[in-house]
Parts: sequence; C-alpha cells; structure tokens
Amino acid sequence: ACGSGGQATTPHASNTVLNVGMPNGPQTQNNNPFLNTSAARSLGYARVIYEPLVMFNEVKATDNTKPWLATKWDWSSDYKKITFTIRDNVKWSDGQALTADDVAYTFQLVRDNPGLNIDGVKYKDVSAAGNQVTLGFDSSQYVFQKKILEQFVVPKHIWSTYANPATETVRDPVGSGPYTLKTFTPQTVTVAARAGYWQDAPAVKEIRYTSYADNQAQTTALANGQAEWSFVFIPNYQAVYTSKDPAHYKIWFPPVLGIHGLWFNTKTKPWDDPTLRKAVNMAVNRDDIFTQGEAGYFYPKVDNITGIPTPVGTPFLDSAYQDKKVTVDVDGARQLLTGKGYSYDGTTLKDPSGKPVTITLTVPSGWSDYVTDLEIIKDNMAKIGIAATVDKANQDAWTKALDTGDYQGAMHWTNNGPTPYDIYQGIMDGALFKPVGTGGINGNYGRYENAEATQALADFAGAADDATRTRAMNTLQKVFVEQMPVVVTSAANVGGEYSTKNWIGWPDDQNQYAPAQPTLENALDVVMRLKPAS
Amino acid sequence: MSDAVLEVRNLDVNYGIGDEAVNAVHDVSLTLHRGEVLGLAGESGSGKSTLAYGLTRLLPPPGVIAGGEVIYHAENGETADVMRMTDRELRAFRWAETAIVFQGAMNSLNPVHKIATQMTDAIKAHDPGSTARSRLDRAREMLALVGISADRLDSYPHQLSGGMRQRVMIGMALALDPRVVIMDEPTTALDVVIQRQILGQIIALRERLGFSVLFITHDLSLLVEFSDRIAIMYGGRIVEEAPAVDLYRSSLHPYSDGLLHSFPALHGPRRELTGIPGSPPDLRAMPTGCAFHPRCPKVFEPCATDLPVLGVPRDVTAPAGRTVACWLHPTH
Amino acid sequence: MSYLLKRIAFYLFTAWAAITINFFIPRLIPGDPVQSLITRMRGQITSDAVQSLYVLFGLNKGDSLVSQYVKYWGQLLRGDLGVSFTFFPSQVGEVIGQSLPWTLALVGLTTVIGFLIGTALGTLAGWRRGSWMDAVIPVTTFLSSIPYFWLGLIAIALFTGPDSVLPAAGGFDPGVVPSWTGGFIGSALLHGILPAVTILISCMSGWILSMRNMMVTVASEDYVTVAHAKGLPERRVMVRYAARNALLPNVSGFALSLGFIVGGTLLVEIVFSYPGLGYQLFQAVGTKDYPLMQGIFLIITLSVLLANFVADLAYMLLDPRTRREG
Amino acid sequence: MSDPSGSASSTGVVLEADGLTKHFPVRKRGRELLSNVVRKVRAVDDVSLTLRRGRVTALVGESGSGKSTVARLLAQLYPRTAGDVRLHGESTTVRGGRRFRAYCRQVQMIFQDPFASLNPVHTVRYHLTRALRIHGNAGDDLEKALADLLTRVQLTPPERYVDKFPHELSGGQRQRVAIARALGADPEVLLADEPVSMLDVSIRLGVLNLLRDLKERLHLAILYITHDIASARYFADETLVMYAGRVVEGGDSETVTQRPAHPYTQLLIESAPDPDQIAGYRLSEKDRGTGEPPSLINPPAGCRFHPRCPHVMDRCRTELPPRFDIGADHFAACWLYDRAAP
Amino acid sequence: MRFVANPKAAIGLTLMGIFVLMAVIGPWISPYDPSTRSNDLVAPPSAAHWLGTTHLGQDILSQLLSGTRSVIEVGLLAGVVASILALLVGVTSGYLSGGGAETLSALSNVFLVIPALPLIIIITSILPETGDFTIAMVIGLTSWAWGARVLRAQTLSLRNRDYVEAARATGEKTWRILLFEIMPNLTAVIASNFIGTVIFAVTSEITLAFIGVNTSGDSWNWGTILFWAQGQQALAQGAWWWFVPAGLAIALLGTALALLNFGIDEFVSPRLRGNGRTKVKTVDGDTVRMRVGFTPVLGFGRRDTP
Ligand SMILES: Nc1ncnc2c1ncn2[C@@H]1O[C@H](COP(=O)(O)OP(=O)(O)OP(=O)(O)O)[C@@H](O)[C@H]1O
Ligand SMILES: Nc1ncnc2c1ncn2[C@@H]1O[C@H](COP(=O)(O)OP(=O)(O)OP(=O)(O)O)[C@@H](O)[C@H]1O
Ligand SMILES: [Mg+2]
Ligand SMILES: [Mg+2]
Ligand code: NI
Repeated sequence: ACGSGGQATTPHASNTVLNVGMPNGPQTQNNNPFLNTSAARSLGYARVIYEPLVMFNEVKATDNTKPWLATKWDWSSDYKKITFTIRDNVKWSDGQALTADDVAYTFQLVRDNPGLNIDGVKYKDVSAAGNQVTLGFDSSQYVFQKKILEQFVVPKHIWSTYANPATETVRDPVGSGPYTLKTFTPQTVTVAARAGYWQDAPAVKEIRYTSYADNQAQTTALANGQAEWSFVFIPNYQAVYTSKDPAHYKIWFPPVLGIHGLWFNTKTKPWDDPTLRKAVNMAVNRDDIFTQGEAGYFYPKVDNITGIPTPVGTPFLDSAYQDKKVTVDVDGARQLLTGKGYSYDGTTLKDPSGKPVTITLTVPSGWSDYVTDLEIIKDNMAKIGIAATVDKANQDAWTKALDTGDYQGAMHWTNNGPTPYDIYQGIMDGALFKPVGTGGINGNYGRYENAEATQALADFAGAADDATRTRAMNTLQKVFVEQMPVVVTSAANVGGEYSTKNWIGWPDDQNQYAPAQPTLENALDVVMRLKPAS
Repeated sequence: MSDAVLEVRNLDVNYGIGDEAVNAVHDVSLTLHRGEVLGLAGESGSGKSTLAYGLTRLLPPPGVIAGGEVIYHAENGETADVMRMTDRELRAFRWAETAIVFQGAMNSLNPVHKIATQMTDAIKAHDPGSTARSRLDRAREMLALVGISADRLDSYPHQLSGGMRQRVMIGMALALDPRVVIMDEPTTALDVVIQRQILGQIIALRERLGFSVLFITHDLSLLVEFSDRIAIMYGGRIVEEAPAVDLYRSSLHPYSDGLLHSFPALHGPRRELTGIPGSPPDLRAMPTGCAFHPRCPKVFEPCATDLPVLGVPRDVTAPAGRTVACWLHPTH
Repeated sequence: MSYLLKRIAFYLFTAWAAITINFFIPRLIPGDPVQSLITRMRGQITSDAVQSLYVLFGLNKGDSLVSQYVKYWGQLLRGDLGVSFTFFPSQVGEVIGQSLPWTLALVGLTTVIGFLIGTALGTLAGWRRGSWMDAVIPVTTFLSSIPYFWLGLIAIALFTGPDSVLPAAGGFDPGVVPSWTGGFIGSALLHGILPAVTILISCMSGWILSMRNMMVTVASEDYVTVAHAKGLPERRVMVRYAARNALLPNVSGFALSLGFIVGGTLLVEIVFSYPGLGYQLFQAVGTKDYPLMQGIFLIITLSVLLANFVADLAYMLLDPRTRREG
Repeated sequence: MSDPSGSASSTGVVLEADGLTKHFPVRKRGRELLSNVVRKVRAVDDVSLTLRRGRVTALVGESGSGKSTVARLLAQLYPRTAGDVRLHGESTTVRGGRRFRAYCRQVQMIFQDPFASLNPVHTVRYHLTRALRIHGNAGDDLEKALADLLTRVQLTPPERYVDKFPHELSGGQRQRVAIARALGADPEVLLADEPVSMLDVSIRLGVLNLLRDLKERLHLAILYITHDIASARYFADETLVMYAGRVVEGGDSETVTQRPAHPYTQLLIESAPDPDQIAGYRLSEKDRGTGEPPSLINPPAGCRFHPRCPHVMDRCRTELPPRFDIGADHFAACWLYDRAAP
Repeated sequence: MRFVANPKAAIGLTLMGIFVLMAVIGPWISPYDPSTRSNDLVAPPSAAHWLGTTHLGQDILSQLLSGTRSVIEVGLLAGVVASILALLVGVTSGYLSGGGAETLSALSNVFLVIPALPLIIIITSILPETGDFTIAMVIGLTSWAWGARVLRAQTLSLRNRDYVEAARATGEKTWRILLFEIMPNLTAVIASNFIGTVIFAVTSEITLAFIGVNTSGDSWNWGTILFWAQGQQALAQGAWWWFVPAGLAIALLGTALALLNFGIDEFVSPRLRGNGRTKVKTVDGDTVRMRVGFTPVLGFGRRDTP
C-alpha cells in the first residue's frame, strides 16, 4: 500500500486513479442515489454511476445545457409539458439496455414517493412512447426546469424489485454511468471504469472517494496530495494549500445564482425601516468579508446593488443596475440616515424616535466564516453608529430562531437556481411569509412583505414569454434595491479544489464548462474530460 | 553459656535525621549466645521493636542507624558486621542466618498468595538449586513442626485463624534452619491458650534445632517463665540484664522492680500492686542523667545529672552475666 | 430478596434509567433532524427538500413522545436499533458495527497498554520513592492536563506531512481494503500510532499517580518488610509482594475506564479522523440522529455495566479474600 | 453521683441481659447465591448477665468468642437477633433517635481499640465537649467541666492534654480519654471492652485502678471485658467466661480463677503465664491437644467445647449443657456438673 | 505554614496564584481589546503583539489574558457544584442504608453510565443561552457521579470505624456524625476530587468551546482561542503562536492544580506528612536513599576498625 502518506507521486497511483476527498466522516454502505444521506451522494460517486438526462451548467446563465441521456427535450410554450427523446445506444452496467421505460419509471418513482422527491417538483403525469417520455405539469415549470432536466435515471428492472425504494441501501448499484462500484469501506469508496459505456471510455480508470473526518483533515490531504479533488473550506488557502505546489494546486470557486447575506427581521423596530438597511448596505465592507471571512475565495463577493452575483447573473441585470456596485461609503450612509430623521448623539446613532439603534446578530457558534463575517459587519456598523452584538448561538437554537423569526439580524443564504428568481423568491416572496412566532418557514426568513415583489415573482414563474419575465425580473431588482431586505455579501459557490499534477482538463475561469464541485451532477462531465498530465 | 552468635555493640538508632532526629535506641550492646532465649522487656515505646528491626536493618523510613555494629559469628567461625553488608550480602544473610517474626505477625503474610508460595519462595531465594518438590516437602515439614496439617498449604492467609497465621510465620522463620530467630511480641493479640501453645512449640524446637531466640514482649510474667536471660529496656537503653530467675527474684534496677510489681498474679495470694508512677519519657526531651529518675522511687543526688553506665554491679555477689545501669548499684 | 437478584435488579434499573434518559434528553434539543440536515448543508440542498425529508424520515406522523418511547422499547426488545437519519436508511446496528471495532482496537488497546505502562511506571516510582523516578509524576501530570485534541493537533502538525511515514488521518490507507492481509494490518497499525500515543500520554499519568500512592502505602506494609527479611530478590518483592497488592484498588478504576473506552476519547477520533464510534457519536449529536445516538448510548451503557461486572470478577480473581470460602 | 432512681431491685440491678443472641448474616458468594442456604455467624448465643451498681463484672474468653458483641448489644449498637435487654427492669429496644440518646446517657461504652475509637481529626477537647454537651452535663462552665473530667481520669494537668489530637497521645492516655468521654455522659453503666489490652503492665495498672476508683466512688456498674484473667481476678467482683458465643462459667472472680469448674476455664487458667513456674515452660501433652477454636458458622453440636474437651462424654456431643449451679454464686454449663446424671 | 513547606505544593500555589491574579486583572492589563480587529492579519509575535494576531488581526495575548477569567470561573464554580453534589450523594448514600441510599447510589451510577461530554453538548444545545454560568452549572451537574462513587466507597469504609460508632454511642445526631465525624476524614478525598473536577471542568469548557459550543457573546476563553485557531487551521498555516499558548496555559493550570493536590495530600494525610526527606548523607559523605527493607547506616560503630 502507499502508506507513505506523501505526495501522489507514487507511481502506481498516477494517471489511472483519481483521488477525490470529501470532509464527511466515515460512511456506511448506502448507494441510494435519491438520498442526500447516502454515501453515494455525500461523497459524490452516485454521479459517476447514475447519469442525468441533461447536463445543466449552473455556472453559466446562458448556453448551460448539454444533452446526456436525453438527446433532445422540448418544453411546451407554457412550460407545463416536456418531452424527452432518450438516447438509444445506452446500456446499464449489467448489460441491459436503457429505454424510455426506465426514464418514465424513474419519474414515476419520484412522483409516487414523496420521500424521494427531494426537489419537490410537482409532476402530474408521466408517459413513455417509443424512445420518448412525456411529463405533464399543472403549472409552469420555468423556474424548476433545471431540477427536471437534471433527473438521473435508474433501471426499472432493478428498482421495481425493491419493496421500498426510499429505505433501500442499493448494495450493488446498477447505473448507466461509466463507473461501477468496486470496493466500499467506511473510509474509502472505489469505483472503476466499466466496459460498454455509451461514450468513449474515460481516461480515469478508477476513482477513489475518501471521506475525511473534517475540514482540517481534508485540507491536509489536499496539501500533501493524497486528495486531488475536493470541496472544502480552507482558510488562508494560499498558505495552507496552493503554496504547497503552486503549479498544480488550484482552486476555482465560480459564483452561482444563490446568495449569502445579512438578513434583517423586517418586523422588528427599527429594522423595518429600509433606510436603515440601505445605510448598513453602504457601510458593509464586502472586501473584508470576502478576504477575511470567506478566505478570499469560498463564497465569492457580490457587489452588485441588486444582490445578483456576477458575472453569472449579468444577463439578468436591469440595465439601470448593470454597473451599480456597492462600495463602502460611510459618509454617504450617515447622510442618508440624518436625512431621514436619524440623528447622532456623539457616535451613537439614534432613530427618529430618539432611541439608540442597536442590533443583535445571531449566528451558530461553530460557523467560523459566518462569525467572522458578522464580526466584520459589527465593526462596519459601529462606523455608522450602530451598536451591534454578535450572539453566537447553538446551531439548533439558531435554526429555530430563524424559523420563527425570533432574531434581529443573521447571516443566512437563499436557494440557488438557473435564474435570480430563487434568490428573490427566498428573500421577498409573500407566498412564503409566515408571521413572527410561526415556524415551518421555507424562505423569507426576514418576514418581508411586499405585494409588488410577490406579484413579480409569480409573474416570473408563470410567464409564457421572455418579455414578461424580463419585466418581472426588473421589478424585483427595483424593489430589492429600494427596500434592501437583505444585505447581500456573497454568492453561493459550486467550486472545488483540484490538482493538475496527475490530471488536466478541469473547469476553470477560461473554460467554465461545469462547476468544480465533485458531488454535483456535472462531476461526471468533469471526469469525462480529464486527461493524464503528461 | 556457650559462645556468642550475635553481638550488638553500641547500636544507635534514630527516627529522622538532622534536628528532628529522635534517638529511639541509644548505645545498646547485647550479646545473644548459642541456644539461649534472651528476653527483652520494657515499657511500651522503650525501643524494643526499634532495636530488633535496627539490628537486622529492616527499619522502615524514617528510621536510620546512626552508629554501632552488629557482629554475626557464622558457623565456620568467620565474623561479619551486618551494618557494613551490601544489599546482596544482606539478602543472603537474612532468613538463612537470622530470621525474624514481626510484632504484627497477623499482617506479616501477603494476603494474595497461598501459604505454600510464601513458604517456598524464601527457600527458593536462598537455595536456587532446589527443586519445587523439595521445597514443598520442606514447607510441609515445617507446617507439621508447628502443628498445622499439610493440607493447609493451599490456604490463603485469611482462611487461617490468627493463631495459625502466627504459627505459619514461626514455621516459615525456621524453614532455613537459621541460627538466630528474633521474635517481636508474637502473641500480643492472642488469648492465653493459643499463646501457650505457640511458645511451647518454640521451646521444643529450640531444644531440637539449637537456634537462639531474641524474644521481645512487655509481658513480664510471660518472659520470666519463658526465657533464659532477660534484658530490660527503658527510654532506648538497656537498664538491666540478668538471668530470668535472678531478675524475677531480685531485680536491681528500680524500673525492673516497678515492672515486676505491676502485674497481677493469677495464682497465690492477691498481692498489692504498686505500679510505676509518672509517665514514660518523651524521646525528644530525655531527662538528663538517668532517664528513669523523674519516676524513680529511690532517686538520689547523682541520678538527675549523671548517666549511669551499664556494668556488672559491685555490690551484689550475683552470678555471672548480671549487669545494671543504676547509681544504686555502682559498677566496676 | 437474594443478593444476586438484588444485583440484577440494580443493574436493570440502572440500564433502564440510563436508556430512558438517553431517549428523552436528545429529543429536548430544539429542532429536528430535517432542519438540522438542511441547516448543516447551508444551501447545498434546496429548502424545497424539507417536505420530502420529513416523509423519508417518518417524522411526518406526529407521534407523541410517549408513544415513540414505547415504540423504541418495542424495537429494542426485538434487538432492532432502528434506522440512522444521518446515513438514512442504513441500520444503526450496521453503523455501530463498522465503527466499534476501530474504537475497541484503538482506544481499547491503548487503555490497556496505558494501564499497563502507567502501572509499571507507578510501581517503579512508588518503589523508588525519592529517586529520580519522582520526576515522572509532575511531568506526566503536565502532559495529562493538556486536552487530547490539542496534543493530537500538535502531533499532527509536528509528525505528519509529506516527509513523514506517519499518516495524519484515517484508520487505514485509502488505497487498501479492510481484510486480514498484511498490507491492511500494517497500514492500520501505522495509522494507529499517533492517536494511540496521544491517548497514552494523556491517560497514563492517572495510573502512575494512583499506583505510586498505593505503592508507597503498601511498601510500608508488614508483609513487604517480611519479604525483605526473607532475603527475597528485590524484583520479586517489588512485583509479587508490593505491586500485586497495590494493584487491587486500581483494578476497579481500570474496569471503569474500560467502560469509558467508547465515550471517553471522542475528540481523539475527531482530530485523527479515526473511523470509530466516538466520532459517530459526535456526528450523531450534531445531526440529532436520535436512533444513532441512542444506539451508541446503549453500547456505552452496556459496556459500562459490563465493565462494572468485570471489575467485580477481576477483584475476585486477584483478591483471594473476596473469593468464596471453603 | 446521686443514687440512681427507680432501680429495679434492692440488689441494685441496673442492666440485665436475658437470652441475648446475635447472628451475623454471612454474605453469600459464588454458587451459594443460587441456593437457599442461609449462613450466619452465631457470634452470641443465649447470653444472660446482670450488671449491678458498684460492681464489676468481668467477661473473659478466647478471642472471637463474642465478648465485644455482647457489649455492643448491651449498648444497643447492634439490633439483637433474640433475647432481651432490660434497663432498670424495663425491656428496651432502641435503634436511634431521641430514645437511643436517652439510653446512651445511662449506658456508655468504652471501645476495645483506643486507636480506632477516637476521631483522628478532633482534639481531646472536642471529644469531651461533645460528650458533655449532648447530655447537658456541661453546666455553666465548660472549661471547668472539662478539667474535672480529665482530672478524674488522671490526665493532669488538664491543660496539657485538652488541646491534643489523639495521635499526640500515648496508648494509655488515649484509653483514658475514651474513658473520660464515656464518663462525660454521667452514665450508670460502663461497658469497658478490653480497656487495657494494648497497654504495658505499668500503664495497665493505672487504668484499672482508675476504674476501680470510679466503681467505688460513683457506684458505677461496670462490664469489664478482657482476656487477661489475672486482671479479672484482681479487678472484678464477678467473672463470666465465654466460649464460642456462649457463657460457659460464671461466678465470684476469686472462685472462678482459683477453682475453675468448666474444662475450658481450666484450660484458660492453666495457660495463663505464671512467673512462679519458672523452669516449667515445657510442652505438656495437654497443650498439644487443645485444638482450634470452633467455627461460629457451623458450631459443633452439643457443647461447643466438646471437640477440645479432655473430659468429653457422649452426651456432650449431642446435648447442649444448661447452667449447673456449683456453689453459691458459681455456675458452669458442663455436663460434668449434672448431679442428676446417672 | 506546612502547606508551603512542600515544594511541589508551593510551586502549585504560586502558579495558581498567578492564574487567579490573571483572572482578576487580566481584562485590564491586556494590551488590546481582545475582539478588536486590526490590519495585522495572522501576524507572528512581535513587539506590538507579543503573541501575534488572529486572522482578524486580534491580539492573541489579550485574548489569552481576558480568557483566563472565564476559565477560572467555570472551573471553580463547576468544581464547587460537582463537589457539593458528590459530597451530598456520596456521603449520605454511603452512611445511610435502606431504600433512599440505594436510590442515591443508583442515581450516581446512572450518571456514571451516561457519557459526560456528549451529555454536556446536548444539554448546552437545549439551553437558550450558554454563558459561563450555564456552562459551569451544566458541567457541575453532570460530572459529580465519579466523585460520589469514590466518596461513597470511602464513607462505606468509614461508616463502621469505631470512632463513628463511638460517636453514635455517645449520642450524636446523625447529621452531626456525617458532618463532623465522617466528612473531616474525607478531606483528602474531597480535596483531590475537587481538584480533579476542576481540571475536568476546565478541559470540558475548553473542549466545548473548541468544538463550537459556548463561544457566546464577546467573552473569551482559551477554548475560544483554540476554536478560532482550529477553524482557521492555524497550525497548517504555520501560525503556531495562535494555537500553542492557550494549550500550554491549560496544561500549566492543570499542573498547578495537580501540584496543589500533592500539598493537600500531605497536608491531610498523616502518613505522607513530614518525612519529605528521602535522601540522607552518611558520615562518609555518601548519599543514600531511605527505603523499606534496607535501613541506611549513617555511621559505623568504632571508627578505628577498617
Ligand atoms: N516513625 C517514627 N518517628 C518517630 N518516632 C518513632 C517512630 N516510630 C517509633 N517511634 C518512637 O520510637 C520509640 C520506640 O518505639 P518502638 O516501636 O521500638 O517501641 P517498643 O518498645 O517496641 O514498644 P511496644 O511495646 O509498644 O511495641 C517510641 O517512643 C516511638 O514513639
Ligand atoms: N459485624 C460482624 N459481622 C459478622 N461477623 C462478626 C461481626 N462482628 C463480629 N463478628 C464475629 O463474631 C464473633 C465474635 O466477635 P467479637 O468481636 O464479639 O469477639 P471478641 O470476643 O470481642 O474477640 P476479641 O477478644 O478478639 O476482641 C467473631 O467470630 C467475629 O468474627
Ligand atoms: Mg514494639
Ligand atoms: Mg473484642
Ligand atoms: Ni499482653
């Protein structure tokens, strides 16, 4: 064995094996591709065993799809119906042919088992005819299209034998992907390339997915070359990681259309006042947050006033906001405030009723990047006279606080998706609104109510044409900029750390063909493109 | 009397060192002859046990030997000073030449090992060439000697009664045919029936094997009956030494006299008991002169200032081997 | 009631109480496994997943705590530990089954070795009281006051890296598959060195200290002096007479510490990414994986009780005074 | 001390034990756990004795014969298995609480071991103050009461001892503190369990003289437990001999020690060291045949002494001998004295 | 004072004194506000920052100094709480007999069986806030069982001592017997148990902070420092000054307590008292060790004999 623990220069490992690492702790043998809790999903090897119908590249807002098991797909104009044309030379790893039946069965499975329908897509009917599969829906699926297109396919002849697919651990996964499960240990899972794959055989003959216990261990493994591809937060990545082999150790963390930011509980005084929120937005130092809190890469900086991450979201920007970057403008913020009835008592900001402005920022105690972000924001707020305290709560207590609206300010995120819709929906959708004190909320943690935004969101999701959507999107941006319910600081990421020492062909800024995260659908696309470094 | 086996010369034993040192045994000289039982008596705290442990160098910390020598006369006529022996020599000397039965014989057996193991390991240590069989045979023999049936070999100490344990210790002490056996109050905790049994056996054995016994107790009535010679200790010094009969009939030192008038007799007329007034001296602040003088009924002028030396008294035409340290009986 | 029945009742009561507490306390944590999962993923799963997860975990039925409790006992009596949420739908038994051997091997072995070495050092320190061995005590106390995790992390920083043969993480090399082959065992041993040494350093001083104090006490017992008086070789006196008796009180402590193998050194496993039970427990607490938590708590409870029993037995073996007379 | 009121009879009986029995359960081990056999130590079986004002009753016997247990039963420190304890003719059973403390005031015990019965962390002052306080005997001037107590046990001058810790005292001094503590309660009965066992002859004498003095001046009833028969003769008015949990002989001390009736008492007396018999320490046949004390768990049937008895008869092996009166104030439990015997 | 005469205890006392002093005046003497950011990010020790800075430019020395108070407070408070509980449960269940005592001893067994650290983690996550006081109470309330067991065993052996019986026979009330006869004789055990609990509480608090529990508010403790250091992978970054001092401080505190323990042992137990000297000089000037079985000989009888 290569017990040396040294660089991956050990000859027998190079150029046929790819070492993937994830910081997820020991796993149990559970290869169910539907379950987030399975080893297959948490380490990502489900992605190279099972294949999606369409490869969807989140990193790009346009030109982001690529046929995979489906050669063709057609949405009806109202996005209530889609027809897939299934590739016909695909074989399951047990030799049987993959047919439209399998695809229809997969959708049927998801539709009939709410437990497997992780994305919550509301399928109405599924039918297969020849090599075509047709899905019908009750409403427009425009904003959900990624989730439908990306659906992976499982073999009917295997899955129909399972009594309860939701509690099935799928010991011997049979998929259409280029790899099959070779060995499983709680620590390392090995998949090997198989014969009879419908595309050219990948150059990577074997992939080892190792589960490290935590970020520290994962980082160490990356730094010494034991892991060549991962997705992990590395503080001071230059010192800890890339400097160990600057020529080969790379990180690439492109932003996607989801955000992290400072949420206000818009039902508490004085934070129900957009002026105050806008002032905070002007005071927050996003550069510090990016470099100190997010280690200069992890959650990419968002500085467009609309909160939409760029460049991925640039196509959606209203031309009015195209170049509206937020920069730290303490004086501007102070002026804004004093202009709106606020006053200063020495350095203390007083609201129009004369009360000092304070805020408690809540954060799970163990989340060091969020805590750091908030420490920075606290400092920034002090500059405009707001006394903030950072309350590090227990993670569960924090979850509950956000769920019931029992907080003043907190760092949180939104969902991400193919358009900024997911961001705005998460922040401003009145349909998700629940009053303070009521739990079970699914977004809109700020308890924000704005009829215009709610309407615009509905319009965007249900529109029959692009023009309507653009209009709705512009409305959303306008409301957001004027109301600033969330101070967006960072974008969600789909990046990864990888080494070009043994393998080249990774996605990067020049070639943004896929996100760099080893557990997403696109991981298969990445693996297929890897070539041995000469 | 036959020749000496063990000669103690000017032995000084302290507890602690430096300023805190307590001089528990002071300048003691004593000779143990072949085949005799020498009784050592004295008040509680007079240093009897300290002397016994000191001369075998078994005194636990903070005990130290401040000076003196202990000459052992081996069978072949050679002599050796126990105080100068190296650890190795000392180990070889112990048990094989001088065995000791401790004051707390009840606690002298290791509670977790069988009697057999404890009896044989001493033999093994001194005679590595012996076979396991022969050692066991010897152990059996010794048990029989002290009147315990051989099937008790496999017992643990707690399975034996106090008297049996005491006898096991005595048997063990005799296992290597030592020439000197030191016994420190082996019978205090026992009732008189068992006490008599054990002592009777020792006497019988001594006659057969010819070893010498140094017998320590504060029970004078027992000692008078049991030993050949008696030495009386007071305040860390020997104050009188005499054949048992002579001591009982006519003690010279007032302290010995006091002791002899302190115990009630079981037989004969009820006699008046006088006892010794006062309390034992504080070792840290010994009285000047004769240590006994504050309690002595016959104290007179030299006692408080001058230390009487142990010697043969001039005034008594006593049999040989009588010595005393008292100004009443000036020595030669 | 006879003594044996009393003991059994006592053990059963303890087990029942511990299991009950272990059932209820985790459920008092605010939130539920689904929320916890979503929160932990920080946007990596869409919030639309909530509904499906409730269905999946069977948490949508709204069972009362009491009925869950009754159900739990039903399961337990059938030997079913339930399904883990973190590794849904893997059986808790399976999760424990694959972690337990690692913990037993690493922590169990080191506990035993630590006890042996510590006792040996303590024996010497007590026997040679006043010699240089005395220095052992403050040094080891210093070492044992350091939290495990700190020592472990420093060890990783100092002794692992590209130039070192010592691996920083894991129970064995990623390239090998667990089996009874030399390659695997060698790799497992190599991976065990650092965590083992860390545990050893931390746990030894307790044994040294207590053994030393006992030795000092026992060395002044009469039977030790008698052993010297018998002229036995020093080693024999030290081992068979002094140490053998000084050991007795340590034995029950040792048995208790055997019971703590599973729960006690969780941080070492975390720091060294060791695939053991402590790590799983920590994870389970973080994810509110009640079934897994309960399963592991159950193992700990049983092992502590078992250890108590073993302590009784060992005492009986070592100390003839407690054996049956006759 | 005033005359004890309400004494049961003109003979001054203060404390009486009737058929006192104490069995200690033996913890079961190993296989026994599963069986129904109940094992117990029959430490004391059917012991009756009477303590009178101004008299000392000695209790002698081999070690382990149950002497201390009798004392503890009389002090109500153990619950008894059977029998009765009467204080001033009234049957009393107290386990704790107020009634127990009332009993303590009248019946005090001196424990066998003065090294163990004084709390090492407390000074003499504490021990004695507590005894005085609890029973309200401190009066107005505690210091004076303390000094009185210490003077009574000849620990003079009191200032020298009052602030000492037990370990700073010699055995005899401890013993006297223990006695002083018992006296602090101002009792009518003193149960003295081997109060001199650890002392050398001269100190022993001092303590015995003290007790005798107390008896005579304060009219205490004293139970004096010892294995030193000579001191029983010297000090006690009446002597009882125990063997294996039973009283085998009793009577006037001088009679019992000079003309022992029971074979065990005879053995005891013979075994006592006798300095006048100087050259005679030789092993006699009798000494060899004395055997081992019996097990109290499975005591021999019949007379418990029969396996060691030189005069053993068939009857001894099966039948338990009752008390036979031999003379005035003298009885023995031995079939040899059965006048009705054929 | 006898206590200080023992060199080990004296060192422990001095160290402990320094820690307590730091706990009291730490926040005032720290050169910076421990939470204030500066522009020296992850800077190594320098004249301005003796122990360097964090990734936010906070001064680590200041954090260490301000963190002492919380550590000492939690340690002592938890130690006191656990000791009192252990004492109550252990001594009563040891002295009394019957149902109540059995229940108490079963209770301590149950607490012994429940793994402490996970339990503490769980409890702290149930509680709404996790300030120093809460943490101390939680640690104190969950970690008394071991002490109770030890004390119970010890009490069981004391219960039948003659002096306890004697006190009873004198007519003492039960609570007085517990309080004045038994407890003073448990001092050594109580003290070492207290010190053990304090060490346990301190390491628990630090461990909790290290894994992200109790970093609430702006309060610092050594565990918080380690938490940040670990979160930022200080060691991997080479920022040893961030990670090492806090750990050493913990070890020193533990050692100080353990050394105190030595002093207490010797103070309370007459056995270990006094004879601290273990080496003696003979007349010839050699040094010999005092040991059982081979009494050292300082001088020989007659100087003339060779
Ligand atoms: N460790 C010690 N430190 C100081 N003094 C001690 C120590 N051990 C014994 N002594 C003192 O030494 C003196 C002699 O003690 P030793 O044990 O020899 O007396 P003894 O004659 O054997 O008395 P006993 O008849 O009670 O056994 C006593 O006064 C005792 O107090
Ligand atoms: N608490 C107890 N549990 C069980 N057995 C006991 C207990 N106390 C005493 N015994 C047993 O009862 C018997 C009588 O003991 P006791 O202490 O009364 O004897 P004793 O006559 O006072 O002996 P000694 O002269 O040695 O003091 C002994 O066999 C003893 O082992
Ligand atoms: Mg002695
Ligand atoms: Mg007794
Ligand atoms: Ni005697």
